[in-house]
Amino acid sequence: MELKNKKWTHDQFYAIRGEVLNQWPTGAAVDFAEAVKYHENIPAKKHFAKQLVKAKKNGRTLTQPRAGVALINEHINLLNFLRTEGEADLLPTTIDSYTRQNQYAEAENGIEESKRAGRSLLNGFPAVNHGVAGVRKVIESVNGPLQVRHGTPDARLLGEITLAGGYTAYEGGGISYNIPYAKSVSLEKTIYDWQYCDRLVGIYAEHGIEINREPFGPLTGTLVPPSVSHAVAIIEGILAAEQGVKNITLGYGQCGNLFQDIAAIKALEQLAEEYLNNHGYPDCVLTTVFHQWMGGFPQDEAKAFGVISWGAAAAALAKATKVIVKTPHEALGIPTKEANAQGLKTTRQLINMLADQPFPLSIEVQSEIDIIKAETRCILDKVYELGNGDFAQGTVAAFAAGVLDVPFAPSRYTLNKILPARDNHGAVRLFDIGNLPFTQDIIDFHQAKMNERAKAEGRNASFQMVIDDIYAISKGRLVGRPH
Amino acid sequence: MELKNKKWTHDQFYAIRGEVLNQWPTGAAVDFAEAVKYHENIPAKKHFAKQLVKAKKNGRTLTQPRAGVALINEHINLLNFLRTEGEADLLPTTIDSYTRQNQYAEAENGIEESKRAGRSLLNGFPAVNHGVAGVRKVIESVNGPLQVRHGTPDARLLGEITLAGGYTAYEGGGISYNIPYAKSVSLEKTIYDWQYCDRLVGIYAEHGIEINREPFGPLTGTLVPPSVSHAVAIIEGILAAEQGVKNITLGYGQCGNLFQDIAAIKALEQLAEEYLNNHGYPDCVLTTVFHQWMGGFPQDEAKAFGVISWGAAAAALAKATKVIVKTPHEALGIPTKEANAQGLKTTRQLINMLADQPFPLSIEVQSEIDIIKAETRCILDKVYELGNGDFAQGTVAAFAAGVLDVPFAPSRYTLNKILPARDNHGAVRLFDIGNLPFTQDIIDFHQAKMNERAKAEGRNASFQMVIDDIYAISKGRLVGRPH
Amino acid sequence: MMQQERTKVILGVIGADCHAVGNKILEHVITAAGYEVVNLGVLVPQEDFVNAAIETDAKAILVASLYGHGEIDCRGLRGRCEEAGIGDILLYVGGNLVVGKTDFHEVKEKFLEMGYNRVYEPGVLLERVIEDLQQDLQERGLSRD
Amino acid sequence: MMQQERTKVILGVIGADCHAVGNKILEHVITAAGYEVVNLGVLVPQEDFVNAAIETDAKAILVASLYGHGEIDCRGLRGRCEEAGIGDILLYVGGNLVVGKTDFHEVKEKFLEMGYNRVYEPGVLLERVIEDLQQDLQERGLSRD
Repeated sequence: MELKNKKWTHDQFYAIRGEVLNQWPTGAAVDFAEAVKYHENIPAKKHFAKQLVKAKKNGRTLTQPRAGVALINEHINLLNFLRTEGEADLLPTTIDSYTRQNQYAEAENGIEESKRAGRSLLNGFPAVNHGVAGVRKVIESVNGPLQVRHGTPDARLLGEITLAGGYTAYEGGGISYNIPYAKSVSLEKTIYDWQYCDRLVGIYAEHGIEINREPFGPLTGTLVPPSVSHAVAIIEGILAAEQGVKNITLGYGQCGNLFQDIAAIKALEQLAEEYLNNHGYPDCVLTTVFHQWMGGFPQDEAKAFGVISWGAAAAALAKATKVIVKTPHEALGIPTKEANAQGLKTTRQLINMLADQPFPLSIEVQSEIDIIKAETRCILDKVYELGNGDFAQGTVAAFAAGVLDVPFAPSRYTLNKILPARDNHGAVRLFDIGNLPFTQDIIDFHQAKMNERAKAEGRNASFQMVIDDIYAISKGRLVGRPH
Repeated sequence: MELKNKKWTHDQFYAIRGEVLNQWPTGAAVDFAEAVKYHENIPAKKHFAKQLVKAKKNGRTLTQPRAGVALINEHINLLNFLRTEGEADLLPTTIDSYTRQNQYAEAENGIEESKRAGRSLLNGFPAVNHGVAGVRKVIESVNGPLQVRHGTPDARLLGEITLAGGYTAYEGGGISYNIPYAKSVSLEKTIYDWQYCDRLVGIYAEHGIEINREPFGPLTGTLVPPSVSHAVAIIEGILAAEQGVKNITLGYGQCGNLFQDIAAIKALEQLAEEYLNNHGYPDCVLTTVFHQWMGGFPQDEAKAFGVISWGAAAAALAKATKVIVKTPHEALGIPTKEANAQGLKTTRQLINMLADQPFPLSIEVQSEIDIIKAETRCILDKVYELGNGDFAQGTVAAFAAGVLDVPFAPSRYTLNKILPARDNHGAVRLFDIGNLPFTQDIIDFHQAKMNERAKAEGRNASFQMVIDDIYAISKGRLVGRPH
Repeated sequence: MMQQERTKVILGVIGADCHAVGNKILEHVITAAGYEVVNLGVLVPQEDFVNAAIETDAKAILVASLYGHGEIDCRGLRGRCEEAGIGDILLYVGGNLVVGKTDFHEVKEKFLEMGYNRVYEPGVLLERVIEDLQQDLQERGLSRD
Repeated sequence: MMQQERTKVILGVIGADCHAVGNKILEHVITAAGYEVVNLGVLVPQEDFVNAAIETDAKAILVASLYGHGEIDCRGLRGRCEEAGIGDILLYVGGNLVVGKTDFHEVKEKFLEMGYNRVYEPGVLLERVIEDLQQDLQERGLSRD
């Protein structure tokens, strides 16, 4: 196979489909024609893609938690609790980490151990093991739109089973589910495998079935500058659109500075529209997702509520289409369902209180938009150039060259040369630009911002400053100042 | 007595002092000269007035809870808990409601019943009954700056005892502790009684002892438009300054619209500086206090955390000198100490995360500042005119004429003709201007804002809209829209 | 409906409590429901409730207490009513009745024992109060229908 | 101090877990404390920890687990070490070890029983880990001082 950003033919797709469905016995139950009929009967109020379009039209920001447990009935109860008690607009099914690594035998073991222990020993729902019938039990027993959320480099079988099961939204992408989630899987492989997933969604679309696709915006979730994650998001949007995906949600993880966060969502929307249009995909519906702070949280629940609220406020003021919600247990691992509902309710209160308050573009927001757009263009245009006009090939080359680079990623396929840190106002900048193809103006801008902070703190920018910033919010501040 | 805004002579003051100290047996223990010596030994870190000045200089926003229980040791434990566990910068002593009505016998009964019940049956600390020695036990056992917070129309004896006991800050005022806290006490009487309190603080100042005075900003705490409370705050600031008070904190209760809330604090600061300067009090140190939402709260604690957080964010972005903190139990009555600490910690997290983020004046904030200032000037200048150049006499006349008017106040001495409601963006406006002496431009502005909302909701502005707004936040929204 | 036909209801915030907002809204809503409200406002002592009820021949007294002293303030009101010869008058009470977050069922029991007919927790829907009032008056043959 | 004198420590995130941030910071901090860190990164199976320890003659294995599967993933590592002839190596474990909010003391007991020498809760100060490491090595006569 030669990786290219080119829509797979049906022949290409079906040539490998049998092998995919054979990866685990439950694959045999997937019946595409029957699945299309099943989807045709999903009502709009339970249809993820349609609910997003509606929210965008009405200028609403929807709430969505993360949640998943090992067993079907427990998973259903969890989701219904988050819907009724947590007032969640959108529901997830978070997949367990064994499934994400295609370790279905370990997942099976986890299911058995969970049954014996009477509590979930898996950190998510092993949808492949539960199969189409198990998935449909969830779809039919839960009163809300459902999305698969995971972190799976090779998510082809998971996609076949969950979409045939009736999920109407599927998170992930060949970059965003590799670089932060794998150590030694090549980008060629994950982009190729995600072309399969996107093509599958595209084939559903050919049959009139709308399924939402969402690249994972926050990447490593740790001080990722907006332009770095925006470049990845827009590339994954283009890769998905090429395979026939029509309903795309692009995401961004909160950095914490209000102006930068609002600007990031605006810039993401504007740039994605522009690039999708200019590269031949004018018929995609684009929505945005804002992730509440993905880094370390305070252990204290009251303080965690403060962090959650600030994320909710930024999401609402930025008018993101949906917000992924954290919980007051964030620092302590996987939350109870009650804590999960609390995070949702806090977020709901903020979103509602801010829904009527427009936040017109101020000079500060506009100048952040300008810098984010300029940076993202530098990266995207260089990726395109390195790929000789092909974003898939360009992505592989760009990561090798450090033109695309993600801080703190586990993958060997990112150079890890860039180092982010906060500026004196808490916006995330780069104190080491690495090999990002920025103009001298932009490089100077980042350097000036870092110097301003270093001067204010009476120390040089160093890895210690980065560490301080990583732990700052969990210690109750935004900028990690020395004492 | 004829009420005048004129500094009392020592003769005037001492002529009635004996009578004040005789109101309850504990008054006999007040020894002014000894109290001055006691104050001289209070360290700066426990000195309320000094901590405010320091915070203003450093651009910090300090946190302060409300708290008070019947018995001395329990009160000490409560305050120390809020200091250590809640990380409160400033501490209160909230006085019980019997003491506020000078019902010291009932307060004594409450102390006895509390001892028997093993829990506080009073909603605050009955400082008069505990006397100077009891108060000093609190001052000496609590590690933080302490303020008396109450709601007492005649707070002369309470002031004598608590200031002699070592409190370095005293809340209240002749208008703000009458109109929202009394039913049939005349303004002449409360302004006169508060001149006594201010004069007492002034006499301390003459002896080199700095004591902070804070009029109660939020008044009835229910949709009070900024200009209405600002007018009262500035008048009380002037009345206090005339009696020799040098350290004044003026307050404002959050309305909920971010731009209006930031503008309100800025306008309050600017106007107060201007009026105090122009009326002959250029040597006062002015600070500001922002009260988190004083109206109805959601019963759900997670939602309450959202409301608290939004108040913390607004206080931090407005750069108020201190913020008075609500608790997740707000809807359910007086909070446990744990809930009180939670509200403080949520607020602390927000304030710290926003401390490094300046919020430059946008067009929206500046135009709110302009309208608040214009409205407040209309009221203040008319009060001055009605009093023939005397703000004390003018205040009495202005309330009688409805030139000063407070919505939803229990007092018979306010006309209660104005009716506030939110505009379409959630800012608090007036749908009935009452007799406020606004220019036609301002009246038109309010009418246009109300019409805009009424049109958006397809209904006329009415008392039902006001009721909807009063309950909106407790029901999870800012603007009380019809369904 | 003529004014003289309307059932009279006494409204007030008891004790040293000066929370006025709910009081004003309650007056508005109960009036809109067709009753004649005698609103004593805030800071109302027990005897004022009783006197007003006697003077106006009211059928119910609605006591509010928002500041946590309710337990002390509300005790003995039924006894006063009995002494004054209106022992069977409807007594409702609602608000933040005790200091601190307490189990509402315990609070309710306590106030029912004190002789109140209905006890409401904070945040109760005013429509429910109106419904209860109509039902209780009907049961006592005091309904307007 | 020459590189060959430095005590070697194995670092890795166990199982199917790919949380890399803490791992990178831990490497930085432990290196700065004077140890030689053999960082296996994320997604490390038990055998890789054991093999790396044997190959490098490491004195301690620091296992992280952030994603809640720690109970399944970490069980048996001591046994493997014993089988491989490094049964007395220091085993530390830390992170979000189980799914859901659990009493840490119970979690700690469980992991101590599994043969870990130190068990850390989320948010532990890295300085404490370094101190514990120095103390434990010293007690075993493996200290560099």
